[in-house]
Amino acid sequence: MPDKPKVAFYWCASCGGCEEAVVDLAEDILKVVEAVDIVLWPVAMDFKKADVEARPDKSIVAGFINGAIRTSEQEEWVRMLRRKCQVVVSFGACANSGGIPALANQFQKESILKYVYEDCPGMDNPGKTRPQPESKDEGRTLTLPEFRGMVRSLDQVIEVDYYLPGCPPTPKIIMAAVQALLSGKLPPKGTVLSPDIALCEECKRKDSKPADLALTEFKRPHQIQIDPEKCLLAQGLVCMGPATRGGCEALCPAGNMACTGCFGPTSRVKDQGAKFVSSVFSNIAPKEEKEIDAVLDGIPDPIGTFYRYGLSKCLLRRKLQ
Amino acid sequence: MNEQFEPKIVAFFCNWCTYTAADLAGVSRLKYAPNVSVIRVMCSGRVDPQFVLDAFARGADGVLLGGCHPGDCHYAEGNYKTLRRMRMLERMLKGMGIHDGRFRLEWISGAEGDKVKAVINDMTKKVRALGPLDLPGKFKEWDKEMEELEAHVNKDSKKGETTHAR
Amino acid sequence: MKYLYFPGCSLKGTGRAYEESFLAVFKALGLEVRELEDWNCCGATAYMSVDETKSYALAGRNLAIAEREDLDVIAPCSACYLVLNKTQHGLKDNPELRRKVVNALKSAGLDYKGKVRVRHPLDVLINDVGVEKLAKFIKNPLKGLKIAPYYGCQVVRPYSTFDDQYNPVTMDKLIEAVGAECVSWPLKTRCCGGSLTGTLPEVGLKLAYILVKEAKKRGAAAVVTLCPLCQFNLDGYQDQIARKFERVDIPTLYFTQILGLAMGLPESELGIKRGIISAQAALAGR
Amino acid sequence: MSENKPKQENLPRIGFYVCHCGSNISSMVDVAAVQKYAAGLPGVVVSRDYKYMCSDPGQEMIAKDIKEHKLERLVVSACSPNLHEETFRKAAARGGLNPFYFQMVNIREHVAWVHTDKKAATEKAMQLVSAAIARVAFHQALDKKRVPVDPNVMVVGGGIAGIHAALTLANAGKKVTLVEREATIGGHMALFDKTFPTLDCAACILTPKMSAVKAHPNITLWTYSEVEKVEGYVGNYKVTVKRKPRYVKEDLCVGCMECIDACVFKEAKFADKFNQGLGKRKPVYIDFPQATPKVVLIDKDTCLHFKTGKCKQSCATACDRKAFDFNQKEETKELQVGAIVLATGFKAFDPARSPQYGYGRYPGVYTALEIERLVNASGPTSGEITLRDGKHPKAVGIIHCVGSRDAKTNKWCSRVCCMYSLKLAHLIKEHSGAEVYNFYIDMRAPGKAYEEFYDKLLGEGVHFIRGRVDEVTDWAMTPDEEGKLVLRVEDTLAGFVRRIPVDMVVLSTGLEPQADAQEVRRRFNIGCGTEGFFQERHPKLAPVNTFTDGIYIAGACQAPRDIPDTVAQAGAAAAEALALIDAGFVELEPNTSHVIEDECCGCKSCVPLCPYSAITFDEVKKKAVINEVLCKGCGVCAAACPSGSIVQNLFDDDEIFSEIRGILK
Repeated sequence: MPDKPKVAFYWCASCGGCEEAVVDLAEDILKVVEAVDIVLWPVAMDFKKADVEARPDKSIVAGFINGAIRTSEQEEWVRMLRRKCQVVVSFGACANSGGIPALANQFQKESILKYVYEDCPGMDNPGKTRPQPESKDEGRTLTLPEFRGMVRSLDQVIEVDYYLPGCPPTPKIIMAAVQALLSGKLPPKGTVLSPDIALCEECKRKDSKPADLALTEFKRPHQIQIDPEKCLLAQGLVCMGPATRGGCEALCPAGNMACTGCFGPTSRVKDQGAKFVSSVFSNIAPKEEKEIDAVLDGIPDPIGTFYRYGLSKCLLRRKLQ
Repeated sequence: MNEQFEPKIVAFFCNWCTYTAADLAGVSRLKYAPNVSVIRVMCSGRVDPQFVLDAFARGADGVLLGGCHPGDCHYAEGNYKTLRRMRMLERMLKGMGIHDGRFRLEWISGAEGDKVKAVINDMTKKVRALGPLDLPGKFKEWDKEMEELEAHVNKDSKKGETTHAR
Repeated sequence: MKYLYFPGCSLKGTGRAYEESFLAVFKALGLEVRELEDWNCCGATAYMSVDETKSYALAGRNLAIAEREDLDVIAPCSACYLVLNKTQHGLKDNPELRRKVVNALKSAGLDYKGKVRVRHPLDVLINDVGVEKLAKFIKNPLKGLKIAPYYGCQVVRPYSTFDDQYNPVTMDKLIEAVGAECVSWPLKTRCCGGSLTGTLPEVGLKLAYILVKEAKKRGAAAVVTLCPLCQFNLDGYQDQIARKFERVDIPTLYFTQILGLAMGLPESELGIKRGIISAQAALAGR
Repeated sequence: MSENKPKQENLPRIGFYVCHCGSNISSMVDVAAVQKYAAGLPGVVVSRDYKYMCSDPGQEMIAKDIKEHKLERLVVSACSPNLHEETFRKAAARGGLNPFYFQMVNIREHVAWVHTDKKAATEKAMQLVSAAIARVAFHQALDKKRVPVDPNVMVVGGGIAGIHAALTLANAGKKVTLVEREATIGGHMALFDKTFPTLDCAACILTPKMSAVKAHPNITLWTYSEVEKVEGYVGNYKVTVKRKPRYVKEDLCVGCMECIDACVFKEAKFADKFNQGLGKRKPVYIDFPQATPKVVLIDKDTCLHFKTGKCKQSCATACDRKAFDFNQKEETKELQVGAIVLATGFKAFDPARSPQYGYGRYPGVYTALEIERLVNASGPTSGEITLRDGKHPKAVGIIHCVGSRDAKTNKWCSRVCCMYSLKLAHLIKEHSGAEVYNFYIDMRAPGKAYEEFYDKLLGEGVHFIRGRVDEVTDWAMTPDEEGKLVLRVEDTLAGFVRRIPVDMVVLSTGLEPQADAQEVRRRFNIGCGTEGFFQERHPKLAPVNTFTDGIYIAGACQAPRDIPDTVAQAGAAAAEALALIDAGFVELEPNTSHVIEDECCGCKSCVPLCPYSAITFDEVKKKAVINEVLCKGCGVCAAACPSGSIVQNLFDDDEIFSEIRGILK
């Protein structure tokens, strides 16, 4: 019996949610385990870096890498995995577009470290000591990975073959991806493994959206009693559904919460945040500057809202000094 | 003559008003700075904020958007959509550290040739004072921090052993 | 409504009647007026032709002081009103001049942003207070008193800030509001001789004579003006005019004086007696 | 999200041409360098420069190259696309290439003519060229859509311009609806006594045309009516017209005016607008004897019945044709037309804005239109020149350029005032024998027989004083000025200030846009210049066209103009409308947008964006649909579709992104 195709799971700047998603496959995980031979999965199995390095290049059929890239260690791992794997799948929003961690790209490295190690509430660090990349301890040298200047998506570090969108990707599209990989019937390189159509397609609330929507204000979720039936954007909530790829079966709107855009844009859009702005503000009601500004004030943190999972993929990549 | 920084500004002009005003400025032989290259769109409402960000990302030091005065749009309301989008885009540009003055929205009617000259000269002067934005250069500079490790890992791939790299 | 008040030298000197009546009327109307603290000479039009930068700095200092309080400043004297306006325009349109003046002011711990608004009392009375509200304060309307409204030049030209350059009407409205009657008089903004009466008397006196003669001819019992220099020129030289041309003897009052009278304020508070040609006959004779 | 740049190998074969435009371009742009630069760009297989690309040989060269080199795209860098885009599209078509595989680069109006540094200008030209060459690779083959044209026409404004345009169109067999806001057609011309330079009597040459309009079977005349709304597009306009009530049935009244005599008001009491307020009229009135239609109307604000309800309506009883109908209501009518001619005319400058002339203060000061009524035999004084106090003036001063050529009011020259001032000078001298003084800055008599008319006036002893009147005053400096209006003027030919005492002053007020010009032009979706006159498509080459196809303009609504030019323009506008209608169809530009059905998620974000309701939502398929005939091609929905599923032809994302890339390479 030819030995089973090897797959690897790895995580970088990640919250572990993507690992959860794999586990969420529930019984299907057994089908996966039967079909493949998992050779790396830090959260679940104790393979060491040396074990992976010992493997010949391209010996692993597919590598599922989630989490954004912030440290030199993560860079090293993903470059090594790129060598070892035939196919690298960018797994989840952090890997695809920087995810929540990339929101840190609005701050300079020094201000982050200063806040974390000196200014944040409860910090008692009079000496202002900071973790050093290299430090001596009783004759031994301790090293730490480099804290990079910005958070990057996976494909800004290595070449990526496929993308599994979502925060986290839903078990359904994970399963579909694994089966496609095993069957060898793969779409062209660079494809996002989820339907290339916006989320409203699958949203139950679509019919309640009026055809002449002209918002006069935006609301935050805690400010209104959300009607479980009606279109969330029509209720004045910032729902990124129209500008976000489908495939998640509109889980969040079904859970009475506006879509926050985690599946990323469709293939025809270069910058999800800019495109959403182009669409949703085209038809707010006011025509005068002052009144327009009043409506815009309903969204206090535009960058955090429109690039919640995708600041690394914003065309400007990062806030300037 | 010291090499003065010459900003590169990309402009989107609506065909019916601002593009025609620019033609009028030409026919009237008005003289203005050569730093602005114009892309013609049928209405300022066709300009997608992605175009503005893409222009900056590709090296523009400034982006100018010209449309008809509110109420004058050849398509009745196109410029209101422009105003709404661009008010929010201005906030996002500020949030991403791009100085105001680099992106500019101007209403210029088909008869205002001299306003095209005034706006282009004024914007060129202001952007020159702000200095180069040069995002492509900054992108390369930001990614330099990965070069050393990348070279190191690729070097190892030949010999197969691993060492920690800084 | 609260205002700052820039008196200038005339209202402390020959134009004292203007200050007295202005303060009395504004107090009676409930408009709080506070003299600008530590104001300095505005330089008037002469100094501007001698040394422009220094004169703008001199006049600019008053603007800078007023700006600290974020209130409008009222300059009743036409020359001060013109100079302060001219300074604001000069500093707005000429960045080089502005840089020098702001530096000068900085050394005195002051700064100039261009926020302060320079107002004329007539503009405040008609546009801020309004004719309807003024009517409520009129106790004894000056029925039958025929007046020639004389605006002079500096308030209407070159910056016609609140009225028309050729045919100003704000003071006419006030005169009608106090119950008096304006005679039709086309010399509203014709030159009163200004400083010529001192330097080229034969020209200056002729110009003043033309005004008073036509006013009397048109049946006016008094000329009412808003400029201390015009008041002085018309009122002060009528004896010389009588020797050179003919005796006219028509009193020249300030619009604040007749408004005060109509509001029933005592003549002593309005400086009525300060006029050289007595206005008693005119005021009584109506 | 890969960069959609066409791969090197499947780039189309591009032909590139740069024009010298004589020396207009080559004087500031190094065309040879541009040609060489373009030759090196990916996809370019032919790169030429030529002295006059738009000439026949230039176009022939393109067609030949297309065939010989099997060109698949065409880029021409020359003047503005507004000028010759059509020319080169046709040249491409002649070569067998789809005309929309062509992209134009503006290096004349936007580069050569506006820059002074040749190196910088050439560099900018290269950027624009590289943008166009990158863009054209993405162009798709397109075809102009043909749409039928409604043969009916609407003319708005019943002055001489509207009348002539309507008659010309009607004589060509077209059904015309002429809409006029006032109760009668005739416009300003109906006010005049004589017209320059021939001194034709205005009524004699105007009334035949007015009755021709009334009698013409092809013309429907709607007076006392205004256009309220215009919808649709070239060839297919739907116009909503509001008809104000006359309280008199138009088809019954024959204008015998018995009712006016019978009106409860014994004499005429109310200011008569037609006679500029100099004459009086009753609440029931007719503007002037030759009014067309010859139908009376009731002014609701002064008629006793409407004010108090207690009137014995003697006018109605006096009317044996029972034409009165006191509860006539405002009516709204809708009309389908293929073309609209706007001839809404001008407004005279209100001299109260220049108080130095004393209009409104001195009764002896008149506007030119008031004098037109005084000298007119059917005017309030039956042609007698009398002052308001009944006296006859012995000296009259006519001031030219009132409100015109003045930085404080209107900067422009109103073109007709010198000539009508000369005419009025002649008429006043003829009617009253008074001394006449004309105060002018420059005597502008450019038309046919105009200068000769000026000579004629010089011969008639009119005094011409060259200088701008500073002031009109009743202050007498010397005894002989007593009781007179004195005009103070610097006589620039004599070289000193003069004071001219006169009894009557005539202000030759200039022409300016109608008070509601802004709303009217927005209603018809055309532009206007900074002063407010309607914007022509091209000042020299398309003076009666506008940027909105199917809407034409004629006469003083576009700029101050005398009657000969107005009539000529009216004819031209009629011809343009006929050309559109007789073609039977109109070609719509193909730069419309369309929804990619399987990419549309049905989020309806685009549906409310379109002011022309071209976007609808298919409830069955749950997809947005764009009606390509209604779509005007603005591209707003393409920019606003949140999933990038709407594409605008000729301006899709790939094309614009490639232009940005080309400029910033």
